[in-house]
Amino acid sequence: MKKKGVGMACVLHPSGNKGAGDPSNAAIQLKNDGTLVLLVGAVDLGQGSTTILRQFAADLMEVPIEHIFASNFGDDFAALSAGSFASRVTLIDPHAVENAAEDLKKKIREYAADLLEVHPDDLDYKEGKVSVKGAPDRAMTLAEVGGTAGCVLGLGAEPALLVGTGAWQPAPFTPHDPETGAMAAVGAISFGCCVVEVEVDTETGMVDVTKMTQVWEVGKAVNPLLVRQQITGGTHCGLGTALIEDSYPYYPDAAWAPENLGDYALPTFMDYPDEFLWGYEEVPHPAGVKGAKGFSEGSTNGPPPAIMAAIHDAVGVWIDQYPATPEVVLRALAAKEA
Amino acid sequence: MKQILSFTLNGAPVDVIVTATETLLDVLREKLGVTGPKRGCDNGDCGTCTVLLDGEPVRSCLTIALTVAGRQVLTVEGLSPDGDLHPLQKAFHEHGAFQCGFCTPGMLMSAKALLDTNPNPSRVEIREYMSGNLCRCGSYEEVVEAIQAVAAGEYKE
Amino acid sequence: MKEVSYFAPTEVGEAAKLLAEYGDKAAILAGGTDLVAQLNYYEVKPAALLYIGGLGLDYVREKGGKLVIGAGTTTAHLLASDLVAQKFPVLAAAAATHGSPAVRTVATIGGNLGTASPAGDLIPPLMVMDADVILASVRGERAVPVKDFFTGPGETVRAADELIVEIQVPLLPGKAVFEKVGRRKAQVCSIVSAAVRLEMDGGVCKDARIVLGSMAPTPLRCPKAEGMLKGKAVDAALIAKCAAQAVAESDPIDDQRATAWYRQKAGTALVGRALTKAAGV
Amino acid sequence: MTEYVGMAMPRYDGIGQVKGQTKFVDDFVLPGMLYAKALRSPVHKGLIRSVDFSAAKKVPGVVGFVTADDIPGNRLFGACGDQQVLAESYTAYKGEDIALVVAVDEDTCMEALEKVKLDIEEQEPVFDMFEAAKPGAPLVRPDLKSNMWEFMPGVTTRVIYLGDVDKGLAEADYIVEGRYTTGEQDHAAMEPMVSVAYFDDAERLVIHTHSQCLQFQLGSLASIFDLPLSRIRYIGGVVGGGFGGKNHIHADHFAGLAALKFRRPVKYRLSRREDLLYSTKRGVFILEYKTGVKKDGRLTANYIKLWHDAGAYGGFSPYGVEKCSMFASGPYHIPNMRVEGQCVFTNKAGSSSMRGFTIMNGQFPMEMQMTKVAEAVGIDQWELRFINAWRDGDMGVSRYVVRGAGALEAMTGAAKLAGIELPDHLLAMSSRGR
Repeated sequence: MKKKGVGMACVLHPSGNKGAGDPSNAAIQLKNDGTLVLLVGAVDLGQGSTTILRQFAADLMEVPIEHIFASNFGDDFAALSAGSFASRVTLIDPHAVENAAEDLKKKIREYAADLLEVHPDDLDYKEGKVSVKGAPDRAMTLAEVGGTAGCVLGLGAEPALLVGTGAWQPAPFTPHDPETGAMAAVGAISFGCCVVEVEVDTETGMVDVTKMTQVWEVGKAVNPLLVRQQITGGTHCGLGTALIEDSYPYYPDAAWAPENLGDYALPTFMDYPDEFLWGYEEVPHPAGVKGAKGFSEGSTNGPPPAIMAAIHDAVGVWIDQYPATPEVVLRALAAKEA
Repeated sequence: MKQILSFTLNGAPVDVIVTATETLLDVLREKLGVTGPKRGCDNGDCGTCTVLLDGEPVRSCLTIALTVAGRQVLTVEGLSPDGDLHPLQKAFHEHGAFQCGFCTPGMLMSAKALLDTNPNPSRVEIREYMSGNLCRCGSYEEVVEAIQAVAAGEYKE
Repeated sequence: MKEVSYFAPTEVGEAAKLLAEYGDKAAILAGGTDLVAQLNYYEVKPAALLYIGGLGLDYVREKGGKLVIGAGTTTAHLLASDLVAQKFPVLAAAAATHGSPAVRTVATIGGNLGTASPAGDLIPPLMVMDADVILASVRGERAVPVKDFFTGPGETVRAADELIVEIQVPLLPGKAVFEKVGRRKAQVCSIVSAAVRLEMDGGVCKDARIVLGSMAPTPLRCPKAEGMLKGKAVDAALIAKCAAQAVAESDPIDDQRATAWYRQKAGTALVGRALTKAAGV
Repeated sequence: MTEYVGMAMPRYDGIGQVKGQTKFVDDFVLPGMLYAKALRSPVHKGLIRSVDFSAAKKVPGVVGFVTADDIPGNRLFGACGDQQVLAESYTAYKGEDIALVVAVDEDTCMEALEKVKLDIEEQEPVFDMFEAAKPGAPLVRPDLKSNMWEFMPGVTTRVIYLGDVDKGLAEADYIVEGRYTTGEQDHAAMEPMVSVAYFDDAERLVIHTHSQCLQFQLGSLASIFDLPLSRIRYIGGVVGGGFGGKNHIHADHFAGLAALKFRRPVKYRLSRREDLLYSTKRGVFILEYKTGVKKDGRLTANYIKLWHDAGAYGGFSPYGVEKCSMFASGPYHIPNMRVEGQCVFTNKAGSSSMRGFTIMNGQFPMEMQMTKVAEAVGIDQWELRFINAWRDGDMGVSRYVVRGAGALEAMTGAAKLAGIELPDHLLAMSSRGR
């Protein structure tokens, strides 16, 4: 017999290392033609960190995004950054990009000030141009600044390497207080709510997730397409965790550990909820650039408790462990009957 | 025992020296430098190595190379020979139908095989057909949407 | 692995000669979905690969009241075949759960038999129809009932010089049903599977077959359970008893997919469901 | 000016991905490249008596072997600095790396591996963390004094508290108790672990990596290779899925060591089977909860005891116990909380960071508790969560002050999307204050 149930869960996810102390770095170089290269240390694992950091850089440098090439290829420079883990990049790296942009703009003003024969403080930077305050005609474009600094425009100009660098961390590392365990430094916390509908086959224990809704409060949705990907991705992982995946089926014993992706079964297209709804809310976070705080791992956290609550609603048993494999569900049902 | 294997790869004839136990995936990746098809499991479970053999999807990791003698193999590299993107490639990109992209070359080939045989698949038909291609980043929703968009004619060659 | 020979004969006779020469030192390669994975993981070390994809064994025909299926017929071919859909729909039902599309394009019915996994998806439907496996060798051909073909996991009565060339399926009357449960909903190896066929006359069962997959070292016929049905009016109570009996005839193990306890529980449910559908009660 | 932050746009590097042109680490095939495979412990716990390579050496195509004696620098690595790069005298989990065989291709490596004569004395392993925690239990590794991680010298329980949990439980009208187990999962990124290493024209060691955290791993690798940081070009940035699994070094150290020894390009990769069986995984937590609540639904106390199975080496597990503890009471204001966490070694592959790292292990039981609490009190579960959800200025167990709270907003949004009507008095609530 198939029985239906509904469940929900409200969960959190912190961004950044506990105790902080995890810096990120960025650099922006002005090329001779006025285009920009953004170097970041955040590794793009597919989450799209390079894409969003380029979006930040375009806004901060006030240039069309096509003028920015971005790289996370590591090598010598980028390896300075802590990396991509702990959902930290969207909270931390934009600050590094912001500092790098401010540094580059300062250097551009200083370099252009000599050429325009004014004090750097008398120059405005706006929309990819430096201009003298009150005299907008006395201006240089990024292409003119870059070309001059690279000695490809104008004869006899002083050469310069115009690279802005930036670094940032949420707070210096603080250890736990040995007595209370206190550790006040936390980067930011995001929040999610997951609502699930299931059908439980009471004779085989199979659980079918017929509908899932996940909404995350993300501070600022820097790129809604990628926000969606993080929610659908966490749903995949959370659903597998809740119902299917188990590296030690006879835990704590190590016997029968699955050794291929047929037995360590990941959810397939067919296991994904028949109906999936997603959404985000924005409460700008004071610690983030434009309120952004990251959340991406968090979407994994909601499905397991929401699914178990739905199973309970459907068949009246609590599955206090995951994964709720068909066997686990059937054993719980058998225990209830006994 | 080494033999010369001749087949058609992405429209062009290829001759390559192979052993009996080398798979099509081994030959493509290690000998011909065609690294679009990925090595994800060597066991037929993950689908990242999916290519089309005479138009049908196969696991190149489970295909003994010598068995493709005289046949047509299409990999992701052959989807857009002129540099223009295939409609599926465009749709996958714009719909965000991947994150890390490791499953994408196989996913695209399965999607092509699906639309070649069933130009207007339903949502459930897409999910059934694509169920042999795993994506750990969890882009299934986006893949379904991208395939639907191509089927609906939203992307032209 | 470098010294392995490769043969791609185009006639059964040629293949049989090679098998006579190499015996169990040759690995027979059809779709490769099991063999090549084993080669990739260095689990088998044959002296030769004998590729039988060129033997013309990919066919489905009706002949003399039987459905005759070439051993090289792919699962995808079975699924696309109108003959299978009309005459042997339970095979199509099982085929639809077999692997994934890119596996079904190459995996063959002969390979599913030869691999001899207790979880082989296509086997229970063949067994409920009393199908025969046709083996060919230089010594001639012989037919072996599928129910007698398996001797253990990965083991069959096929002699080292024999090749599975054909499956002959008597088109027995009645309704057959296939059920399967795995850890997920697609591309999954069965934890338990069951196929049944019931020939009904009114509400009375004239003939019955019950076969369990993944419940014993080989796919398993359950004769005592079948006997409970024959000549009886089939109702829910009898189905429940019969399902329990079928499982009592099995000998499941604990493994990475589930425990024997679960297999018994779910197996009982699957047999019950299949019988209910087949009996139309 | 166009504002790009907030705009939906496809991935910047997506065209290469859909064309199959993106170069993942395993896509690098270099002229003259050698391959390495690991000799692994066949037992869950063992003492290595001897390793004899003489027969393996004769296999045509074998170039040589790498053992711990070939390591120029640190022989230990990992976040806790306790993991053997290559086992010397003991192994602590099945599959632990003992040596590398290096050859012209992987087939040859595998043939040679079968001919290595490993004499290893199998010892009694311990898998159950409660057994491992008992005094007198067999030690997971010979270098341990006990199987319990010490957060500080002599301290095997990490205690974090706020308020007075006993008082809070005494004030409660209902106390809901539960015990939960969060199972073990694999990252199962579609790209298995792999690395390619070689020396460039300037004699710098180049490593193509799928690392998630170049900085940490570069430091660790430099200490293993005994090379200055500037002598290593660590090229990453294209990763076929990480999910936390690639926060550990799984391949770069071996490709690098083999390249150092043989001065040729080397690829080292794990088969999917090796990856599933022997790489790090999300470790098990077992958690006991005691949650106190007033009749009106206000939470008064949460008392949590948790145990984490670290596997054979520390890795990120002690950190994970603390991180789990800090957030295991969910997004709720609870005046009295206490968490006691322990981290236990067992003879399994090491535990690891994985998507939702240790947070999901705490959110799961807490949300189960919340649903049970709602049932016990007889209050709607949405209402229970709305009443207790964090507002700005609330404090977590480790005394962080909540800013930018958004649990109410997430719940309101989800209810609306899911078609669940919430009463007006809940919708009127704000995360900005209570």
